[in-house]
Amino acid sequence: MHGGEVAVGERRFDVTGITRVEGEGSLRLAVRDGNVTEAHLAIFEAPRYFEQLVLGRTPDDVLDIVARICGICPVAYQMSAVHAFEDLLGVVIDPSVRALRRLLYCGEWIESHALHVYLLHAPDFAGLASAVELARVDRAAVERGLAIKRVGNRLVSLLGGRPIHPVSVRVGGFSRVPRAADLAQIRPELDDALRGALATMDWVAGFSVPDFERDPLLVSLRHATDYPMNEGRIVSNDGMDIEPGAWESAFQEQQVPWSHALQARDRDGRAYLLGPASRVTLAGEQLHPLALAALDRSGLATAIARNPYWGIAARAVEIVHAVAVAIEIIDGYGEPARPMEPWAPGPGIAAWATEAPRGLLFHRYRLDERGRIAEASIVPPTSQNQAAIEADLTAFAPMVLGLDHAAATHRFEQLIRSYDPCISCATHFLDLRVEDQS
Amino acid sequence: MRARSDDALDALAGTWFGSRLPAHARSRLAPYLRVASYDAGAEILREGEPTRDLSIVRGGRVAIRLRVPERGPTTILTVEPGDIIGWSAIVPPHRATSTVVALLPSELLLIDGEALRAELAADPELAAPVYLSLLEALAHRLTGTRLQLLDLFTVPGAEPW
Amino acid sequence: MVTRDALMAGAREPEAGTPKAAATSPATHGSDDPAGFLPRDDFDRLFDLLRADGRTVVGPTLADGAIVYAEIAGTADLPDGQSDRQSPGAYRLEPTGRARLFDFAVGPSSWKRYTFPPRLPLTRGRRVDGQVTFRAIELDPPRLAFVGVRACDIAALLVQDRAFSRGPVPDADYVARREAAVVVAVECVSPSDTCFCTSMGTGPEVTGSFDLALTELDEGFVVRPGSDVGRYLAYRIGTRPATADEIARARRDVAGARARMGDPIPTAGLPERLLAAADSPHWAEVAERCLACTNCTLVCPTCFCTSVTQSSDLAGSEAIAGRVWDSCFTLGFARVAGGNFRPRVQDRYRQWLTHKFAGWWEQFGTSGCVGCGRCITWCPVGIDVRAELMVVAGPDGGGIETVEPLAPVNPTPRPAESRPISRVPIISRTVLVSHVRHETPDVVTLHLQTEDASLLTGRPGQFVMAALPGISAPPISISRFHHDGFELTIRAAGAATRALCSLRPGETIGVTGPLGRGWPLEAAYGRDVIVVTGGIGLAPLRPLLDVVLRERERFGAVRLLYGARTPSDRLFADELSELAGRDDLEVHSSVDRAGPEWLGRVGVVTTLLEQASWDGSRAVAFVCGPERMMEATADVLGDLGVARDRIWVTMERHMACGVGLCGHCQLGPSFVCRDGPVFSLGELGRAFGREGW
Amino acid sequence: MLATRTPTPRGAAPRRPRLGVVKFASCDGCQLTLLDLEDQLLDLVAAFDLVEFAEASSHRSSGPFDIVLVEGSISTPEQAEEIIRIRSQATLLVVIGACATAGGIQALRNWRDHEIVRRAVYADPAYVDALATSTPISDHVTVDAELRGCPIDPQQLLELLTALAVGRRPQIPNEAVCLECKRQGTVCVLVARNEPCLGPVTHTGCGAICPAFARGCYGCFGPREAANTGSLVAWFGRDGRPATETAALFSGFTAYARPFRSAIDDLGGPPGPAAPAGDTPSQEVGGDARR
Repeated sequence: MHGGEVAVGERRFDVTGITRVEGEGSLRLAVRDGNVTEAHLAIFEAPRYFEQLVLGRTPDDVLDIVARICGICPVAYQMSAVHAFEDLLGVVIDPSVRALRRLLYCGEWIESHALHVYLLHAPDFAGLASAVELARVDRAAVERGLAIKRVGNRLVSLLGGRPIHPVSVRVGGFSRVPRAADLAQIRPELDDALRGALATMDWVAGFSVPDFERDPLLVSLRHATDYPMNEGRIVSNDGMDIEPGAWESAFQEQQVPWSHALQARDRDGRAYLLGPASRVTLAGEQLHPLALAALDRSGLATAIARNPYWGIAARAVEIVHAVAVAIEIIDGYGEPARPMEPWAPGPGIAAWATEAPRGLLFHRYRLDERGRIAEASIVPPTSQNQAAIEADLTAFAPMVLGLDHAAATHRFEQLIRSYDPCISCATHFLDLRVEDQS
Repeated sequence: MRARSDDALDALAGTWFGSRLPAHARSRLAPYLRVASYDAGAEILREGEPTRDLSIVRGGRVAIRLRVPERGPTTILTVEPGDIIGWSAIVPPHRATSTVVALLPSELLLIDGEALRAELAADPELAAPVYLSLLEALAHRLTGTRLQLLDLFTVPGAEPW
Repeated sequence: MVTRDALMAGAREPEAGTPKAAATSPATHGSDDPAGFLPRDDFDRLFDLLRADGRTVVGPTLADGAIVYAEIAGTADLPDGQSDRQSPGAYRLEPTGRARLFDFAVGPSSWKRYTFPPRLPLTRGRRVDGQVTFRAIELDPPRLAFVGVRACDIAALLVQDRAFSRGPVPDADYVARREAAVVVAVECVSPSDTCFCTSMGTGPEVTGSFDLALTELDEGFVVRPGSDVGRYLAYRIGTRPATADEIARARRDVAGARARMGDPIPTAGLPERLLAAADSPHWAEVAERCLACTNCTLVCPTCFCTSVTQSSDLAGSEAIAGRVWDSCFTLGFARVAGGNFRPRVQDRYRQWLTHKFAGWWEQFGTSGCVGCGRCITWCPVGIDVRAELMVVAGPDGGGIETVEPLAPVNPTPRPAESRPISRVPIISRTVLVSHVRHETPDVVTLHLQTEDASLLTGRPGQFVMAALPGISAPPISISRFHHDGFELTIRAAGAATRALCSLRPGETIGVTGPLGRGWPLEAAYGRDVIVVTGGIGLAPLRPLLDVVLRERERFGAVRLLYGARTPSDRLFADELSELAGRDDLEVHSSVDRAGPEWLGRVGVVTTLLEQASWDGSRAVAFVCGPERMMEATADVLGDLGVARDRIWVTMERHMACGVGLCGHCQLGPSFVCRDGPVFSLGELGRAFGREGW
Repeated sequence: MLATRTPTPRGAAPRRPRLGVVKFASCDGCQLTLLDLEDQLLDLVAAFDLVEFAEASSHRSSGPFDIVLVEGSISTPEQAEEIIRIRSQATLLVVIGACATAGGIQALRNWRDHEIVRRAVYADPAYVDALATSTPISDHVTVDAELRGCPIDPQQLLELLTALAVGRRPQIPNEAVCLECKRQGTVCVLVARNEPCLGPVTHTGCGAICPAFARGCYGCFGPREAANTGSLVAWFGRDGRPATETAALFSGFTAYARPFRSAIDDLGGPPGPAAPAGDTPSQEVGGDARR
């Protein structure tokens, strides 16, 4: 980042280039008499109109297309869509296929979380500009992170042909399923990754974070037997509990003048927070025992819910969970009788939500008589988190406005990064502007 | 300087161009033949100016040049003994299409263009072989020029790497 | 235990002839051994036996809706009761309703995958501080057993034997894999609609070059040993003598297959008709349908073209050169720096079909096609070679304009070929760059030092592949021989040549060679010598001039005609003026354009020949330059009375291996690298100066 | 090349090429591919001076670059200006991925009325500033090299960077996917199962993934050299497959690249709200669903 010039007459910060958040946009803070009068998180990602691009396409086409919304979490988009269609069309998938879907999702979680923890966020806690610099002071840590990340990519490649935009997910199952022997190959790497994941948890637990607590409305899926991923009901820490397809009954999106991304709030207009912190808080009991133990060891269970900076710890816990679950799925895997269940196209409303690495991802489609998409609505986690981030920044600002410019900026950067806003599901880099209008 | 015409006639017969003409045609041209010598570097014709004579190089080497403002004078062909220069003396508008310079001390056989045109117009018996030789000489040049156009000795289209 | 020797003897049965030879004796069943019988229930014994011999068994099995060749454990993996329905562009599995294990034709895979793997690492190269080392990667041929080899595929193996093990430089990896494989043939009784082995004379009867041949009946197999290995196997399995009835039924089934196929394409005279159809308008018509997708060449069991791949580390110090299946249908296949010899799909299709059905006879003494029909079934748009052949070169002259046939010449015997194979190792030898001379703005001469005898005894006109680790090795003509080394004169035209041009004294490079056929100096003894060349083309002729001047008395008048783009592009300018000073040869040179300071001739190099007074009938001409320039020169030389057989030119084509194995440099019936690069116009026939060749 | 063009005395370390990574309209998957080279990442940042890569480093640069990798298509007025600036700063401009080389999936909007599209997604389009079309980088500036794919292949990216570092021509083959499919021994899904597959007309490089996963190639690497779409389209249609299905097959991530684009036009355009479902456009685009 570069410090900007100070204009005469008013105290004004102008900072460009808060990086290592996955997106392009800006934050404008207006401050009068020490109080934030305006906090606008704006997203400038060039619009790509995916909800229009899928019109007239078949459900299987949609699986290929929506993956392209995000290069970080393509599996999430495929999962929300495929579950929505199978739910509408009454396709019952083989238990082994269900396991493979979760395995695929685990791969994405591992890759995405390792990317954020090691390459994007951790450098902040060492006051460094990038993982490259981090590697100079702690190469072992970065290599550990890359090794974990690689396993995630390998899982996705094994099941879908490549780490980004995998090709095998189809309505009814997979175009091809792996043989048990194929999956067994990756077992040793997963064992290493598990050790690495546990080390990661201890590593991040040692970070020192700013003392900033608040009590946000947390929302995530919850499932009877599994930690929230492909399935579950939408729940919140104030008692909400609804069908995943009923998202629109509880939330709504609205456009704000300062952003290309639509903001979501609940029907009472309240901002809410999605993602690892919410999942760990609302469904922690479903974490894999190894992950739960690691969380307890860290003693951060409650802090994760209250201090956004501990999002990095929540991700670390979920890496442990995803690796451990992947190992269990592979060890228990038996090839399904057939990779894909037959199904017939039909009309109706298909709606579903799954847990992307960054939180609840809701899809809703209306299919016409020929079973083609007539209408689509996709609500990514980051646009849902936008309002909560703005609220947190507003609450956080007074704590740092006293600091010198660079320090204040660094804190804002960290705070924004702690939510891991998703590349191109949302923003590109943040151009932070803080104005004191007093 | 003037040459004895039979002397010049032998000279004409000795050239590649002249040897292609029947004897009767050569003798018809004899009266209009002159021999001229040029020092190396001497300008024989200038691009754009009237071409007074059809010339046959008898000795030495003359360069056919074009002006390329940004590159200076560029020799595109040298004419060796036996071959002709100044065909524009016969073909309208009778202006030189290029500048001709003697590279080496050169001797040329000159045929007065105006007189030659008159003879050719008057006598098909003479015109036929003369035009044919002329055409042959120009055809050679044309084919040579085409090959030069291909710029065969360069390697086109190198990649950025 | 089977010994490798016994095994080789089996794979090299004397009467293992060309595919054509196979057809001559359909009834002769490979060997005089009495046929045995193996009940189906005992069939697994064969697999156990082969495994006991330490072999991996490869055979037909079901996968992804087709019958493919893959590693199999035993009878259980075979496609029991399965057959295949095939037509142009379509393949479907079909249950037969009878419990047979080999009741199908051939599928998408062929045995070449195992004798000629799609990817193969060749050499490992290192470059540290400008010093290179190359090491061959160790061969480790797996001990395989092929079970279920059809007659057409045996023929295919024999064809590839000729391509890979009978040339001047055998492919060591292929030879090792081939010799390490046991061939258990199974005669075909269920040909598909795309089969035409009967026309190509390769089947369906299995007549030789197998270790064991089986013919399937409902209750088991009639078994015939074809080698010591086969006899050993038959003995160990414990076959009982086959009854006359069993043998009769086996023969009847195979005869039935032959009858069903008929003789779809008359092959008599096909090569000649095909060569005569070089200008058929039909090539363009096929190109409208052809996808140039390469499928036909890759499913073909005899196609053998490869490209060299390079993989290096980021520092560029460690690199591995490998070989990968390629195809004459790709654009890059005939590409050279700054050009491409077969840009159009119609050129590529013509090249493939003409080579397959005609060129192979010249190159290997056999047809390249064995009639397996794979290219028909697996063409994504169902192009049927049988139909195309009949249109373009049918016995009725099928729609083609009759033109002077492309002379299918066998390049005259040459010293290059008589050299022992060992003299041309594929692995590069390291030589030292002792001196670097900048000839022109983009041409550099490297003086290379070596004590390697084979490198010092090359002939004028030969070339080497000059290799730097991680960078493809281009063919470079030797521009002078010294007692302790040689020179390479290189123009920086692409990445590889740029890298060579940037070498500095003290550094080393790897070279393979000398390769190819040099200038036939003997042909010029007692005759006038005329050398016409242009640009970089002077480099390969420089050693020839060296010899001619050294042995001046052997030759008549010697004339050197040299053309260049501009005065500053003239190679070896000082040497040229020195030569011009000699009284025992004429030197004429010319440039295409010049500034006023140039007092020499200007004009295309052929103008140096116009008005020439000498008589060409006594002359031998050596010409090197761009193909178009050589054409123009050849015409003028012809006018001067130089016979076509005495006009020698050197051809440029894409070369990846330099020894006739990669297939890139095909030119009519010849490999430019192996049979050339020097050819007489008589040898090239109409292959000289043709678009798309 | 960047090393060999300016040879440095032996011993002396050559200047590390300045590498930039920038993006326009895209999903970030292609630049993420650089971070997905886990095993080589640390060597790569040692071989190159990574001066601009917003996704991975807080150090920023607006140029100059020896090499700049450009991801994404041009779809806003700002982007149309920015790419010209970047070109002026780059010695070697390499476009990576289907968005940058062909306009990407978002180029499907080039067949549609942008206003309808925009209104459908945004309640108040006034705030949204976008061009009516999504176009490849080569429509705006000269491109030195390209890596195809949606996303690009990690190995091809590594090959490109390695070749640039070593000074040889990158081996980026332009033949059909079929060649790789056959090398791998994958059974042809088109011939054996009549599964429509774009492999024969599609640029190789992906590793022939889709057929290996038992489905037809959907052309995400775009048209190959001499792609004979006409012949393939005719073959697809021979047994009565509707033109709309074939059009949909081409209407993917490289739809706007010729000759795929022409094939789609010939087949009646990409699928869309105008599809014969009897719905009226207003319902089709479902504008009010967004409020």
